[in-house]
Amino acid sequence: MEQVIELLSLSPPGWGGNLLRGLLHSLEIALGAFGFGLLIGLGGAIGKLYGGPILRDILAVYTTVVRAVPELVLILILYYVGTDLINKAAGAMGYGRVEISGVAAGIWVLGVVQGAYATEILRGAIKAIPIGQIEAARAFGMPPLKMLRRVTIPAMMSFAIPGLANLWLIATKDTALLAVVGFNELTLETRQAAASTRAYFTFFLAAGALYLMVTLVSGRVFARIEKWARKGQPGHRRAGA
Amino acid sequence: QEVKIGIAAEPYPPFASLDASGNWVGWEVEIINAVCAAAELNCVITPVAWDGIIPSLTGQQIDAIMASMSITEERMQTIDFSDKYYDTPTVIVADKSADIAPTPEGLAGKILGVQASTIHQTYAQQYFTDAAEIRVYQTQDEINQDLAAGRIDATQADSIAMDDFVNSDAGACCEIKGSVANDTSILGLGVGAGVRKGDDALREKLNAGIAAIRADGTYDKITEGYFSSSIYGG
Amino acid sequence: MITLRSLLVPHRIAMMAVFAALVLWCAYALRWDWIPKYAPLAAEGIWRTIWILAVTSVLGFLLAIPLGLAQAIGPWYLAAPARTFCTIIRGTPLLLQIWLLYYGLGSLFPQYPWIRESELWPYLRQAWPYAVLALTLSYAGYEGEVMRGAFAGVQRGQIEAAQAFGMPRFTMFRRIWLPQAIQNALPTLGGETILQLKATPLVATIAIVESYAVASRVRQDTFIVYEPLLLLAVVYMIIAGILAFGFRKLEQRVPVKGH
Amino acid sequence: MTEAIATDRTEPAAAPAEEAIRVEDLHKSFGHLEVLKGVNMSAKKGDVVAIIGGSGSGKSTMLRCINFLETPTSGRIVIGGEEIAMRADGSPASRKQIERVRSRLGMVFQAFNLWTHRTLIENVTEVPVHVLGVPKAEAHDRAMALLERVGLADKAATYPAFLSGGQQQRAAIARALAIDPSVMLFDEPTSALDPELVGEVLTVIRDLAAEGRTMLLVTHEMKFAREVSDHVIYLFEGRIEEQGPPEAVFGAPKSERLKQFLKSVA
Amino acid sequence: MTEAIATDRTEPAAAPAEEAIRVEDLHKSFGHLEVLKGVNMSAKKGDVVAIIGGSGSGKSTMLRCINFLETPTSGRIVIGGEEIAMRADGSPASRKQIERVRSRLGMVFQAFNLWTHRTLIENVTEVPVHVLGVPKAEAHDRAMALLERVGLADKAATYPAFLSGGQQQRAAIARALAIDPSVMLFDEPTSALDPELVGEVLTVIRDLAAEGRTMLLVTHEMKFAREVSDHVIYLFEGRIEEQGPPEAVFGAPKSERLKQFLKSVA
Ligand SMILES: Nc1ncnc2c1ncn2[C@@H]1O[C@H](COP(=O)(O)OP(=O)(O)OP(=O)(O)O)[C@@H](O)[C@H]1O
Ligand SMILES: Nc1ncnc2c1ncn2[C@@H]1O[C@H](COP(=O)(O)OP(=O)(O)OP(=O)(O)O)[C@@H](O)[C@H]1O
Ligand SMILES: [Mg+2]
Ligand SMILES: [Mg+2]
Repeated sequence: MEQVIELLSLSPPGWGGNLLRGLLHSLEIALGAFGFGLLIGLGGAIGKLYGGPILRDILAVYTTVVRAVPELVLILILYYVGTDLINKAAGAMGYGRVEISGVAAGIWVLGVVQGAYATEILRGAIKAIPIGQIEAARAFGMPPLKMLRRVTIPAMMSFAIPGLANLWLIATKDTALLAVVGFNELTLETRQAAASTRAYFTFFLAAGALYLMVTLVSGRVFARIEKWARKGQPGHRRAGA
Repeated sequence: QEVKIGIAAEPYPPFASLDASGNWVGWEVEIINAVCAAAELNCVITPVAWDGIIPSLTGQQIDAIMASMSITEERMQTIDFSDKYYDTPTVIVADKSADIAPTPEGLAGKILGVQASTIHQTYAQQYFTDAAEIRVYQTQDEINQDLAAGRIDATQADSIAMDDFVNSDAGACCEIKGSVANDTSILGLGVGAGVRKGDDALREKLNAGIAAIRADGTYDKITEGYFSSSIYGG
Repeated sequence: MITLRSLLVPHRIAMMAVFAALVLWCAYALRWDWIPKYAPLAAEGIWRTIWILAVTSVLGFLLAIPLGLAQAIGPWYLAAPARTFCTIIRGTPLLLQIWLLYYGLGSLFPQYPWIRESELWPYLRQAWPYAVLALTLSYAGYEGEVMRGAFAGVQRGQIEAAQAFGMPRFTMFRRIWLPQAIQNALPTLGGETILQLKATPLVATIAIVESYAVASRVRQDTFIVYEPLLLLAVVYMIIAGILAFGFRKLEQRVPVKGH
Repeated sequence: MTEAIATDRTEPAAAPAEEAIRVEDLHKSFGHLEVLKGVNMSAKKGDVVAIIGGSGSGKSTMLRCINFLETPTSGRIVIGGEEIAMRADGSPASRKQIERVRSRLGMVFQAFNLWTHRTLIENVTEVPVHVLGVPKAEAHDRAMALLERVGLADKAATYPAFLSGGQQQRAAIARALAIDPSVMLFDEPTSALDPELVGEVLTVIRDLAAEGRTMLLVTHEMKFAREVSDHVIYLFEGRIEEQGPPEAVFGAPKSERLKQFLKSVA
Repeated sequence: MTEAIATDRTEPAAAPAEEAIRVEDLHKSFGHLEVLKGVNMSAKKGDVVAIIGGSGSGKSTMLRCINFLETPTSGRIVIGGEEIAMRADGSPASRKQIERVRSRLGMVFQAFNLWTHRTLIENVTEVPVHVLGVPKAEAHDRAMALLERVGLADKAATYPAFLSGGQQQRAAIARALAIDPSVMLFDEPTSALDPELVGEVLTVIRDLAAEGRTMLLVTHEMKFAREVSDHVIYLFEGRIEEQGPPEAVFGAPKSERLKQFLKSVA
């Protein structure tokens, strides 16, 4: 036990500080990617529901391909091949090497992936809104953006929240991917600590506990949002009795 | 001119591991520093996650890899290697009471654990696949756990790693049953530094560095600090 | 339905041309000489990916229904454990769960000789029961949350109509509530199933070789970086494409007005 | 048909005809809002009772309390001689009992509440097949006959979202008739129908009453109420303000409020 | 009020009063089902046009085509002298135009379609504040006055799901009135209301007409149609079977079908 506490202490030679730093980095990336993904998702969902045939086909390809291809492939191609191509082009034009930030690339890739999932989640949520709600807004001449903000988003929120909450939790864990571009997030920190000290159990459980804390806190936040989103909906609790 | 030497960001003690303040230590790290000093290269050690280490090399983010990479024919089609800087025999480890030998007959009907993506996996699948059931793990530590727990009967691995294991509490159950027959086309020609294809200048310099520290005794001095016997191999 | 005519629209032809060009370029510019050697292994890996995915998603979904329902309307003594389960599953990395189940729970068994001698030991000794269990629980955890929202989202009047006609609780659930909840959740469920596909590689930590592990092996043996992964991506894309198509069909069974 | 008897009458009926439904001292509050303030009523087998009253007076709530879609705050509900056992919070005590009773009550909702994920014919066969255990083929034939009767045979395979308001309402009526109910609860069953169809529904209700079925009918169409009912209840702010046979209620209203209410009809 | 003129009349009106709405040769099909088979009509400013007809005859569809909630298959729609530009598929060509036009059309839906995530007062202020840019305080006061007028002031802070049918319908009327529309499209605005409230709505409509607003009014209550309208259109299976001033349509119907339709009212 003493040994465990020593291993997890916040300053070296304990690894606690490293884990916390990793967590912070993970959250940073996850927040960026999730936010970016939400924006893409909203656009994608609307495009899929209301767009023309060309846009719809393009979005279908986007959601199928991006969701299917392992993130590792995407980031390898985007970061390494991308950097390589840019440098070749830069070299040909007589410029020096450019460094692309691995973190920016990571956020970008994760965001694009999250966007594909968010597209489907939000599309489903919008579809679940009773059509009359949208028609009423249309009938009174609400411009699309306003309608989105005042009717569509609040009305679909309660359908979308569970899926989005899952997506957010996945984002916090998918940051592990950024290890490939040399970014020290929680998973890599954990693996380094575990392998260096051979105390696999201790560090994996510690990382699990950190993730769980994130989940509990974000669970609270999402529950708040859902409660707000469900205002005006009569509950079902009694209906089960 | 800076030379970036890539090592795996996932620690591999006692060759390369990390302390909590972020310093890399270990036999291989010291060797890298010694080789660079001898070759008069201005080296920077750059950890990269194993999955990205080859693309980093080809994408010019790093210039050489020194991460316990075995030299094999197949890999030489993709990158070039320096001369070897260590080489260890491959052994079979099993429960002390078990009747197991490092041959196909000696493993008949047993479950053999090997680490994924290593020469051991390739070797086992070449030579033992008809006799034994091969189970492939991600890390050697996991194999060791399952060996101790009795879920597998034996493992094939590096003698260095196994020495460590059978001398530890966790490995008290087991002993080394001997080395497997060598096949350099699979088990390779030892561990070398990887460089980009055609980067002969760097390769030559690294070769010179390795030769120099072997000759002047630096290599042996570093090794003494970690291992009880030489690991340069035959 | 996809008909030939619907494919022969200018923009679709253009998209197919781009795709064909991409395939051709990949075929010529990249290295594929390793394929014959690894083909049998790859086939085995793909098959394993597919069955793990199929078995764990189906079992996981069956588990997700009571989990979602308990959270949506259950009494506290059902809702609280269900919520705790979902939170823990969603809140910890799957890798850790697999690891704990196999190396934690699984390594306790051998300590008891009677287990070692029992009929079950040959199975408990295997890795796949743990893999199936871990992935099933994981899918159930995430989908339990999705189904909770979906159950709560069904319009009250729909349930009331069933109640008013004296539908027994279970019939109402099976005929009205569940179908409507699933209908609303389908797009999300489709995505989550593809996520499950991408979670399967984690079983490699407990010595199960599926398609991702095969690709990794090729990469390590040969140090070829992109080609094995690209091929893997194609395999995943085909599986995901089939999933997406299937879910689309399910979704379209009930026409929706307007949207 | 005989006239309905309100339970607050003191003289016992000589040889009481079979009682189909009785509501005693029904109270219902939503939070602080008391919607029903003690309603007493009863109806005999084959009675048609029309419930009229202003918007928000508690008509729908009363109907919904009778089959426990709303849990009464207090009171007693007796259906077909069987009192529905209530818990302290007003919810039905026995799930089996309430399910059995409900499956004999046909309800048409004010908002129709057709099941959106099923076609019309499926909506109509749903309860017969999956609750009452009628063989599929038989239920289907009966459902088609009912849809035919309400003029929707050609829409049998359509989903409710694609129907006009009146078509939805007629489908809801067909769904309620399909369970062959002994008591029917109609919440404004003609609100979306044109005069011709209102006439049709009138015929249907008369036929049903002649078969001995009991009906509780919330309606805003006084002419309809007058023609169809044996007994009229005028609800005002959660209380029965006046009741009696239609000739009396419409012809010679006693309450000032009812007079006021009926003024615009005349 | 002047009477409405149907465009199929041949004599040009001498000095045409300002035209509020004109529909020309409107067709609408859902898949293979042709619901509107060429409808022509027009109304002048201040006209009240009642649209009657059987359930499923296309009344709601016609109303919904006028503000392009349904895309017409073909035809022309002119509102306030401005023709709404259409694409080949019937959808409005200019988003700006259709939004501007719609924000002058007040619509009351047959199913009310109140926004469930907003309270009554929020439902009523939504469009004035967020589309028309009326200052919040002003919109709020006006909304309260309107809710007062329809008798819902005490329910201002309630969400629609907790209201009775008639209360929802009144709220929907208040929401439509709040945008101060020049043309109103009413789809059975009194279907859930008791006779007293129907009388109230009648008054409201008369007041609005007197202010010069135009109204298209789908209704099943012939008495109401007769009292309120300047012009009556009888729709049968997607065509205008007969039209004219209420006295003519109700008093001396020419078409056999209309006679049949009105028989049960008499
Ligand atoms: N979205 C739709 N898709 C297919 N058919 C539809 C759709 N909407 C309406 N219809 C059909 O079009 C016809 C006309 O419908 P509409 O709603 O206009 O009738 P209505 O005259 O308003 O009837 P009611 O008085 O019952 O409301 C009906 O037969 C209906 O089933
Ligand atoms: N779930 C609820 N929560 C709170 N108040 C409610 C609820 N349901 C109904 N009410 C209120 O109870 C009163 C009676 O409603 P009810 O639906 O019984 O009226 P009604 O007589 O059917 O009126 P209408 O003719 O308009 O349908 C109304 O004031 C309504 O706002
Ligand atoms: Mg009501
Ligand atoms: Mg209609």
